[in-house]
Amino acid sequence: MSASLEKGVRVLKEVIDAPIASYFNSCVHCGLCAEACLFYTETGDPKYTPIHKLEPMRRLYEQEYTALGRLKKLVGLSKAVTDAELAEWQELVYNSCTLCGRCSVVCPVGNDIVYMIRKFREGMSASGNAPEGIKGAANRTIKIGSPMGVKLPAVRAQMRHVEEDFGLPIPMDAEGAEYLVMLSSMEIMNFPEYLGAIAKIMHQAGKTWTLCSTAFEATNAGMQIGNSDLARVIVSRIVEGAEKLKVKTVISPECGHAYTALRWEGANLMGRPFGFKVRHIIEVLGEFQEQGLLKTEGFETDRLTFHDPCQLARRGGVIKQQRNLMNMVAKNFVEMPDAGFMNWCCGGGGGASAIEEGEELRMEAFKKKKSQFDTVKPDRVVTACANCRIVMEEGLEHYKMNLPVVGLTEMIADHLPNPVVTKPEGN
Amino acid sequence: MSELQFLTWVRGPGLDLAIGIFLMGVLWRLFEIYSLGRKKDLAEPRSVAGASGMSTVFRRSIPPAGMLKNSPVTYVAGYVFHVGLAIIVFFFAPHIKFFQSLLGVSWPGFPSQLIDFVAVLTIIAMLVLLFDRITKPVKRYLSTFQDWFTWALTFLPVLTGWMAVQHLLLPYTTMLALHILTVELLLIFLPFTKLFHAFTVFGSRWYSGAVNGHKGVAV
Amino acid sequence: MRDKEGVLLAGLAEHGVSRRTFMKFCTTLASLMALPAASGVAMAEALATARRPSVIWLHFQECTGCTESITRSHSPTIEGLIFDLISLDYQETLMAAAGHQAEEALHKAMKDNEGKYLLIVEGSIAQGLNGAYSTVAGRSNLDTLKEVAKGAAAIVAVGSCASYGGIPKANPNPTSAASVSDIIKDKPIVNIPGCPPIPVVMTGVMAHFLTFGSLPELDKLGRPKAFYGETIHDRCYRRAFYDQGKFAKTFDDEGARNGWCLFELGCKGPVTYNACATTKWNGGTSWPVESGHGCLGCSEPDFWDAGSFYKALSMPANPLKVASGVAAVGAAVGVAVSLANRAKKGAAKAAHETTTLPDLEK
Amino acid sequence: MASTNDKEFREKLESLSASQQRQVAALFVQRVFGLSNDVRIRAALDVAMRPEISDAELAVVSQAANAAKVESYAQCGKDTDWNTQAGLFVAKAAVSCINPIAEGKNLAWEAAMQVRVARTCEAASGDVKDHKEAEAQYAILDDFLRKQGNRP
Repeated sequence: MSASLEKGVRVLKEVIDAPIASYFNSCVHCGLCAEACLFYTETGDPKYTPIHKLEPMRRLYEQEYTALGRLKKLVGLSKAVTDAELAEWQELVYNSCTLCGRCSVVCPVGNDIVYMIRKFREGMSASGNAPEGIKGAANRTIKIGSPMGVKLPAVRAQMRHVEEDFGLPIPMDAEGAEYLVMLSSMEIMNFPEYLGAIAKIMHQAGKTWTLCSTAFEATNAGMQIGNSDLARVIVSRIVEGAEKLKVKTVISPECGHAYTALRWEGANLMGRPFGFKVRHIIEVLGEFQEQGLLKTEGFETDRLTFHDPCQLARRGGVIKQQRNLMNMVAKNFVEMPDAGFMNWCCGGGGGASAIEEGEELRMEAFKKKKSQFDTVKPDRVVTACANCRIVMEEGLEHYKMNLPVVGLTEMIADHLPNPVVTKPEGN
Repeated sequence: MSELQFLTWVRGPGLDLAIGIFLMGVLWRLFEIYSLGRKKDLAEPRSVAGASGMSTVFRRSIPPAGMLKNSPVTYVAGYVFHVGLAIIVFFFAPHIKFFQSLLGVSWPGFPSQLIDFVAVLTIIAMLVLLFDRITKPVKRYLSTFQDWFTWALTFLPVLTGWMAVQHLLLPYTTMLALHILTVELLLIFLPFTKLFHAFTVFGSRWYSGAVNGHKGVAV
Repeated sequence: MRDKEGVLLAGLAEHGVSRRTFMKFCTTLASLMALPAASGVAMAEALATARRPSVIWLHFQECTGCTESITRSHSPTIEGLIFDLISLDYQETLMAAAGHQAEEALHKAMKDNEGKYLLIVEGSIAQGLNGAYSTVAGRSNLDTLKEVAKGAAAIVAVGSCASYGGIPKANPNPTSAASVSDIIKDKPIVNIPGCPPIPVVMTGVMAHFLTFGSLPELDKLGRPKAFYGETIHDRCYRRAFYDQGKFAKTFDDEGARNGWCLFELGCKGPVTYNACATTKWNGGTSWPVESGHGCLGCSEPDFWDAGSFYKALSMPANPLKVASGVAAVGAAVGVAVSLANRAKKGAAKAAHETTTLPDLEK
Repeated sequence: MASTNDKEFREKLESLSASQQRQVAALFVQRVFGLSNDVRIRAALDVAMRPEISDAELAVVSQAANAAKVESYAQCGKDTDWNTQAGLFVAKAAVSCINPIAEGKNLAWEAAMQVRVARTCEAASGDVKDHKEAEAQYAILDDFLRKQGNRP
């Protein structure tokens, strides 16, 4: 069985619903969504206008679900959607869209454009028009368990390293723990300090937690490619792991899209509400801070600013926690223009950074983030998403800006006193 | 056919036809659009004050941070046009008479000099918006025949209405008849073009607000 | 009837009308017709020395209101006297003769003044059953009109009936009544609509014809522009109230007593071209709006079918009557499409093939 | 006397001057340089070895090392193997060695940690030999301190 236009069209017929119909009938071509999309503002190319990225789906909706539309198609006034057209639209729907949702919040008639892009990707992926990069990631996630091919032994090696350095035990498959901690491959490979930070935080907060051997990967390439069937397979592992270990809360790591996939799409993919809660690590740190469980020492004095990952802040509703945490450890924290809810995307989310052919466009789009940094001129940038960190570091390197990017969880952990613990005899 | 016969026709059968098609079109399209339904969101909700469908219906009328500075023409001319049109249609004495005869409801109107001034502002705003659609690359790129057609459909009633009141160009009888005729064309095409956003905008904003409100995000 | 050959001015003197009064009449008439002042003098000379024109007045489908209006003279008005002094050779209402004698008078007048007499028509002409609906002396109005019109120098259609068909032509128009200009195509015709028309308009046209030997400048509907160039609304003394939005809501409310605009009570002033607001009626006593009732628009074609006299111009007849039916059709179409959509969406869901990794490749 | 645990090891490193920290850090990285063999890292280590380094030179070589680090990040969604990944942490350690801003930081400790992570990557790629990196680092520190004439 292989992808085909016919399968893609059928999936689109399945996912087009009343909101999408209402949105397509409300669009008045005012062009404001373009002004909110960094792929347009930084390139000036009108083809990157968000609503234009949905043109094939709009025509399909009109031809399939409106009486006049069917008539127009019958008499040849409205040309059918072709595979060639979908192939041409791949660049618009994937390379130039990180599902950041800025277009949806500015649309004057209230069209949730990112909601529609996510549904359009269902048709694009089913018709075989998804980028190689994300297809590879999806393949590896399903076959091996991680989009970057990370296997359990690698995770165990990192656990041993943290146990030696911090002297803190890293529980694995500990049934009945309160928290199940998920990791993302980007963290395991590029920022292993995250696991140590978690261990320190949980230790000081006095909370029980565990990793899960059958489900350590939080990211969901199935959702990024926009295919619910694949996304369901990936997310079901986490759900089974969490339910097997009877945990109360699953912590989504410093990654934007993993949080969206697990917290907002997870239950809908599984078709049933979860028995456990899902919280982003920043949400959990926020709760610990409110409960007075995070006693930090000392302050960062250099000029820091915070980059809000789109899926966490605008799309996920977590905004004030990161500010409270920053103020707990930083003396000189300054906000960028448009920070928080209206923040500009790093340009690499939603699987975009896995698309090699989208590299050049991403560097163009990064100029927006660069302009935010230029305005504030920070010494360092703090964020809460491993992928944002790497995308921004690559962008800063491209523009020869020497600006380190650090993770908030890591920074909080650095300010926790080193754990005083007797060396456990054999774990 | 004399002017009065023309006026009599547009006021009589013409209006019946137009209002008929308008109501028919509105109901037909509303059913057609909103019957597609929406799946229930099973994710654990997060309730945040102000994050709901209904609040977005109103809040989305306010330009989001930074957007007014970014596109002042679209917002300012857009508001002057929409507010101006609303004032003219709902607060000009003859219009109120018209609604009263239709619905039996009446309300106080504004003095005709104010309406006349607002009409001039509305006409100017629409011309500005037309110029913007012609010159701005994104708007030009997005525009199809329907965008230009609906602009004319909306502009002519305001222009002819204002000229009728001012007794300009044509005898009052003819201009009034033209005004009513252009309104009828507007009514007939409204449900089948992007002008239907006048109805679906509330549904769209509500959905957008509800979907994000479930996540505790006030859009 | 007066001596047909007498000189007009001499006749006037007999009635105690001095030359000065006559001159004043002519100049006001000229000004009324928007003619230059000098033509007032020319008009006076022409009228004074005019040979008394032969006038034939035919009555067809009408209520004789026009004759009533024209001859109404509760005080001896100049208009009335003028009519006394023209050679009114045939006027079924006013002439003493009747029956065959009257008919002979008609044909004698036609023969004596072949090609020079002025034909005045009052009432619309029934065309149904080729004129059988309305006959005089056994002959249909249709035939009479055609015959008499042949020798006429010009035709004056008096009243909305003769001008546009008037009330007999109102829906459903059982006699398929028509106006003079519907039937006679080869003669200069002046329409003087109104139900009834204003007397001074009659004399104005007569004076113009006698003085200049031609008809006054006419508008698209054949009406003298001098009298029908402006709408009642533009000349109405209550216009200021309209502009301020001060409207009487009922015929006896405070607005009505204050003489506010009657727009909301159905006044058709804005769409009616006539001289009522300036010449007024009954010798300047008053006119409909001044008496507190809205203008009916009686000088406009098909004014009787132009919607209720008491509904404001901006108020439609009754659109919802038809509209609600059509709306129901809309709802039905909507529901039908909805069911079709749900079926199509269900089918797509049923035929869903779960995507597996290989399905990502084309 | 060699320190026996990281707490003591870290405090000793913290007490060193900036240039001493750079030199010790370079020694730590020297042990794992084979995992990266990027010429820019080689240059960084050579510079870090010298007691006096001009700010300008420091800036140039740190810019290059930083570029090497960014380029060796594992790309999102790409298939990555642990050996090349180890090179990233060697680069990170080198960047710490020649970080222009030293005050308020314990560059040597940061470099030591990154070197150990590089070893973990080696382990993750299946090379199960235990390099006892921590003890080796303790020994390097003591040897360096003895040469500097400070009491160990």
